[in-house]
Amino acid sequence: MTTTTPDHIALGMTDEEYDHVVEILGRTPMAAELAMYSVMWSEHCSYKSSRAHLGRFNSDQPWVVVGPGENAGVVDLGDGWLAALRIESHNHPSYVEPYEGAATGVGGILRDVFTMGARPIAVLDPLRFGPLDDPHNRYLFEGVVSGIAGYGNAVGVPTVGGEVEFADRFAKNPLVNVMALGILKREQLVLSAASGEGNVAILLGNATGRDGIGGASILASASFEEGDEAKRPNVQVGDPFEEKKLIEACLELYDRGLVVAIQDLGAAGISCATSEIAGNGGMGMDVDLDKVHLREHDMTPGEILMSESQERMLAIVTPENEPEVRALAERWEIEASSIGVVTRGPQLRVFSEGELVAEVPAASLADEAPLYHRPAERPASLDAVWADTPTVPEDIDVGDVLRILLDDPAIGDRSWISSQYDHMLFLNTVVEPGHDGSLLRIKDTNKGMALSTDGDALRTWLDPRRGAARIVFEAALNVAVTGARPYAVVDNLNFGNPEEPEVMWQFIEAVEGMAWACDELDVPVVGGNVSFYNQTDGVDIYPAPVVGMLGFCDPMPERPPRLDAAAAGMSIWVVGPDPEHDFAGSAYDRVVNGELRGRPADVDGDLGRRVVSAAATLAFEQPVLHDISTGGLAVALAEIAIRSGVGLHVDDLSPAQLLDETPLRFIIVGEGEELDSFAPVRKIGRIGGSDLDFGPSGSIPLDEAATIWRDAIPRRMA
Amino acid sequence: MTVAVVVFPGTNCEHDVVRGLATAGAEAELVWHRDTDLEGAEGVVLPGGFAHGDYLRTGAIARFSPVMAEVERMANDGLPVLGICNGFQILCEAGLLPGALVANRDLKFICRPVHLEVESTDSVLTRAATRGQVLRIPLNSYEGNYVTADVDSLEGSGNVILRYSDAGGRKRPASNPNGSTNAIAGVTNDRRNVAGLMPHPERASEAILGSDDGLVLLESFVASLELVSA
Amino acid sequence: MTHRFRVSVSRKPGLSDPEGTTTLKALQDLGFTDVSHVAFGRTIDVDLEAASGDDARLALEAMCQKLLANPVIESYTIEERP
Amino acid sequence: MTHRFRVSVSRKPGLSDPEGTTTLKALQDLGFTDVSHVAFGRTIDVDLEAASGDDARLALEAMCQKLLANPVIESYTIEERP
Ligand SMILES: Nc1ncnc2c1ncn2[C@@H]1O[C@H](COP(=O)(O)OP(=O)(O)O)[C@@H](O)[C@H]1O
Ligand SMILES: [Mg+2]
Repeated sequence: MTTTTPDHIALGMTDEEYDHVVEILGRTPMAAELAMYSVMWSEHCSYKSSRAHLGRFNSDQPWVVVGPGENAGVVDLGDGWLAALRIESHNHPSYVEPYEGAATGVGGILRDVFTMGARPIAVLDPLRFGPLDDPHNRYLFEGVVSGIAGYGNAVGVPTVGGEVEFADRFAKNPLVNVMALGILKREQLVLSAASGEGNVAILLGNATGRDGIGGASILASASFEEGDEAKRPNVQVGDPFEEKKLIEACLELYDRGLVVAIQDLGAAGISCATSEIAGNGGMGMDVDLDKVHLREHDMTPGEILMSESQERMLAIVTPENEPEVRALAERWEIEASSIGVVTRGPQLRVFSEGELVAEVPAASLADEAPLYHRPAERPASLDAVWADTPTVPEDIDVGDVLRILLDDPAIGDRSWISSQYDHMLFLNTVVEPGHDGSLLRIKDTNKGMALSTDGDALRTWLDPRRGAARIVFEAALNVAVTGARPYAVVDNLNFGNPEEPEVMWQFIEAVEGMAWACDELDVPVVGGNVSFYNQTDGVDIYPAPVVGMLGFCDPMPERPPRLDAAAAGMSIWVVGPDPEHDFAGSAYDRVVNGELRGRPADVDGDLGRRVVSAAATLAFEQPVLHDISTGGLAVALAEIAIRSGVGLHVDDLSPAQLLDETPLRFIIVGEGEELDSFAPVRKIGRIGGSDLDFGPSGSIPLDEAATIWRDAIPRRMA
Repeated sequence: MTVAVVVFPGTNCEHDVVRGLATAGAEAELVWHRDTDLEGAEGVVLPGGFAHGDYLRTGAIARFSPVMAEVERMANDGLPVLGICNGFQILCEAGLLPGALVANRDLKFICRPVHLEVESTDSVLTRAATRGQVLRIPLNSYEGNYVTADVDSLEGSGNVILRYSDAGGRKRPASNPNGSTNAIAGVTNDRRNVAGLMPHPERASEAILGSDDGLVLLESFVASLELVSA
Repeated sequence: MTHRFRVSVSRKPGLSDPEGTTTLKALQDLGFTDVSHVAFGRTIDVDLEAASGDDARLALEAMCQKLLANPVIESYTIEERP
Repeated sequence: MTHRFRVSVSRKPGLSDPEGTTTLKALQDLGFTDVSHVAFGRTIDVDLEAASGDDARLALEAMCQKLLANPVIESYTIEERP
C-alpha cells in the first residue's frame, strides 16, 4: 500500500491552516497559491508563535518615527536627521554554508535598511558558536567571519561592532545575527505601501534563479518538483557588487523622488514582496511572471514566485516615471523589469504564459496568518539549578584566575574578528570596535551615535527574565560609557523549538525581562526578529535573546573615553552598587569551575537608570570609562591596563569582590582624587607599575596578561 | 574642477577622499567611470573600494573603463595621478605603475592602522613629507600584498616611496602586515607624477579619527597640483 | 616517489556565479560579443610523496574532502599532471 | 557553432603565492605530511560562437592578453573542453 502526503502537509502546513486558506479563497488553492500561503504563514514570515507576546514591547516615545512592522525602525535625531535600524538572524543558512550564509545575512539586513530610504552606514554581528577546541566549530567561526567581511567590506558598509559567545549547545546550531544602521534626512523616508491604481511594479537587481526556494518548506513540495532536486540549491550565493549598485541606484531613486513605495525581496521572494507592498497599501496587483528577468530559463511559475535569489528590490513607480527609472537602472548597470501593475484590489493576481496561476486577497497572506498561544511551562529542573549557589574560595590568586579567564576566546582580544572588517569607511568611526560601545559621528553635525549588541545565553538559560533584562542594561551601559544615552533598541530572539513548553516559557520570560528593562530605561523597541527552531538532534540552544542598542548624543564628547587612555598616576574608581556575590553564570564559575548553576541577581531598575545616566555624563569629563561585565572587575581592569600598556594597583578587594559580576557597575580612570557622581562611587586603586597588582588577592605581570589576552583567539585559529 | 575623483561601480571611498582632499586644501569632484572628459581637472585620484566587485582580478575590469583613457592622458601629460588601495591596484593593472597586488600573506582581510616609513620624497605623494618620517595610517585590504617580477630594478630606480615599518621605522617581519615584497607599501613611476599606495591617507586626516598622519600625503598631492599648474 | 596532481574545483550548477556573470559582461563590453557563457573555478596543484599512484590518489581524495573543496557548493576532479 | 574552452591561469614561478603556501601548511597540519608543494590557479570556462575552432582560439588568445590574465605576474594556457 502506498500513502501520499497531502501537498499542504509536505509544505509544512497544518490541516487547520489549509482549511483557513480554502475559506479565504472560497475554493481549493492552486499549487502556486498553496506555496505562497505556506511560506507566508511559516513561523519565519508570520511570527505565529511569537506575535501574541511581542506586543509587550513598547515603542511609544516621541522620537520614534517608524516603529516595529516596517522593514526597519526609524528614530528622529533632530535637525531633520533620522536613523533606521534593524536586526536579523541567518542561523540555519550559516550552519549549512558558513561563508555564504553569513554573507547573505549581511546583504539581507542592508536591504531592510535602504528600503526605508536610508544609507546604510554600519553593521554589527552578534555571533554564537560551539567551543573552538572542535575543528568543525573553528571552520564555522572562520567561515562566518570571513563571509561577513567578504560581503560587508565589498558592499562598502563598515562593520563597527558585534559580540561573540562560545558554548556547547551552539555547536550544531551556531547563531549568526546581523544588525544594520542607516541614516537619512526626513524627506527621504520611504515606506512599503503601494498606492495609485495603474502604477508599475519594477523588479530591480539580480536575475531570479533557483536559489533557496521556500527554504525548507517548499523544498519538500512535490508540486514543484518538476526538475532535478540538485538543480535547486538551498545555498544562496551573495553578490555584494550587485548589492552595492542596488544601494546607490535606490538612493538616487529616492533622492529624485521617483518611487511611490519600495520593498526588498527576502523570504518567499516575489510572492511576499508583491503581496506585502500591495496589501500594505490596501491595493491589489497583477503580476506577470514572464517579465521577470531569469538566471535560468526553465523555471516553473512556482519557482519564480518563491525564489529567494539575493539582491533584488521591488519598486512602485508611476507610469510617467517608468522610463526615467529604467534609465537610472541602466546607468547604475543593474537590470530592471516591469513585472506588475497596481490594481484597485484587493486581489493579487499572478499570470504565467497568459494563464492565471494565483489569485489571492493580497492582504490575506499577512493579515490572516495564524496566531498561536502555545503552552508554556517552567522547567522543574531549574529548582535544583537555582539551589546550587556557586561560591568563591577566599585563598585563590586572582593572577592565576586571570591566566585562565584572559585566555577565554569570548574574553580575550577579539580583534582577530574586528580587524577583518572594514570598520572605518565613511570616516564616522570615532570609537572603533574593541571598546564597550562603538561611537560614530554624524559628519558636519555635533551629533554622535553609539552602538552595542549584547547577549548572554548562559545566564539567560539560568533565568530567562533576569538574564534578558540584564543584557538590556549592559547594552545601555555600553553606549553610555561613550557619552550617549540609550535611544532605541532592536532585538533578536533566538530560541529553540516553540512547540516545547519549556522553550516557550523561556521565550515569554525573556520578552518580559527585556521589555521591562527597556521600559525602565525609557528606550523604545523599534524592531526585531524571532528565530525559533534552533534545535538539532533534539537539543535546543541556550535561549539567546540579543539586543542591539542605539545610543545618541548631541553634542558628542570632544574626547570620548577610550580603554587605552589610562596613564600612570591616574586614580581608579568604581561607580554602581557594591558586589552582591553574583556568581551564577559568571565567567569564574563557567570557565574556571566548568559549572553552570545558581540564580543570577536581579537588577534594580531605578539604580540602573541612575548608573547609566551617570556614565553618559561622566563620559564628557573622564578619559577612561569601562563597564564591568564578563569576568567582573578583574577582567575589566586587565583590559584597561593591557590596552593602555601600563599596570595598576588595587589594594583592598577580595578575590570574590574582584570576580563578582553584579550588574550596573562601571570603572572610571582619571586624574585627581575626588569624583562626583549621583550614583554610588568609590575609589579602589591607581594606575602605575608593570603588574596587575591586586595586593593580597594576587597579581600577574602586565606583559604576561597581555600576551595571554592577545593570543586567546589566534592561538586557537592558527 | 581641481581634482577629479573617479567612481567605478563598486568604489566606496570616493566621499572620504573628497573630504580628505578638502582638509588638505583642494576642491574635488566625483566623476563617473564612463565619463570621457577630464579636461578641467588638474589631477586625478582613483579611490579605494571594490571596483566591479574585484571579480576576476582586482582592478582588471576597471582598467578598461572609458575614463581610463583620460587618466592615462593626464599621466602622460605629467599631471598628478594617485591611486589609493583599489585605485593603486587599478593603476598597476593599467600599467601606469609597476607591479601587482595579490592576496595578503595570511589570507585575511586586514583593517587596522599600520606604520609606514617615507622612503623617498620625490613623488607627488610624498614631496611635503620628510625622508625617514614614520606615519601611522590605516590599511584596509585583502589584496594588499605587493609583488613585482623584478624587485631589484624597482629598488634601483628609486620608485619605492613608502615601506611598512614599526613605530620606530624598523623593518621587521612582524611589521610587514601583508607579506609585500621588501615591505613595499607605495610606489611611483619614473616620471614621479603617478603614485599609488595600499593604506588610506584619507582615513588618517583628522585627529578625531585616531590619526592625522595621512594629511602630509594628501597635502603633497595638493601641492603637486599647484606646482604643475604654475 | 613524487606524484603530481591537479585538483580542479568548480561551483555546483544552479548556484549563481557573480564572478562569471561580471566577467562575461566585461568581455562583451570589450567587444567579444560572441561569448555566451563564463564560469569560474580554481585549480590546486599538489605534489606529494607516495609509494604508489593509488596511494597518492587516495590521499588526494581525503585532502579534497577535508580542505581543498567545499562539498556543499563545489564539486572537484583529480587528475595527474605530467 | 559554440566552442567551449577552459583558460587556466597560474602565478609565474618565483612570485609569491599566499594561497598555495597557506594551503600547504594547512595540509601538513592536517597530517598530510607527504605533501611537498601546493600551487593555486584559476580556471575560466568560456563558451563562444565562432566559425571555426581556429577563430575561436584566436579570440580566446586576445581575451587572455587583454583581460583574463595579468601578464606581469601570470601565465595561462588555453584548452578545448569536451
Ligand atoms: N563578532 C564581533 N564583530 C565585531 N566586533 C566584535 C565582535 N565581538 C566582539 N567585538 C568587539 O569587541 C569589543 C568587546 O566586546 P564585548 O566584550 O562583547 O563587549 P561588552 O562586554 O562591553 O559588551 C566590542 O567593541 C565589540 O564590538
Ligand atoms: Mg562592555
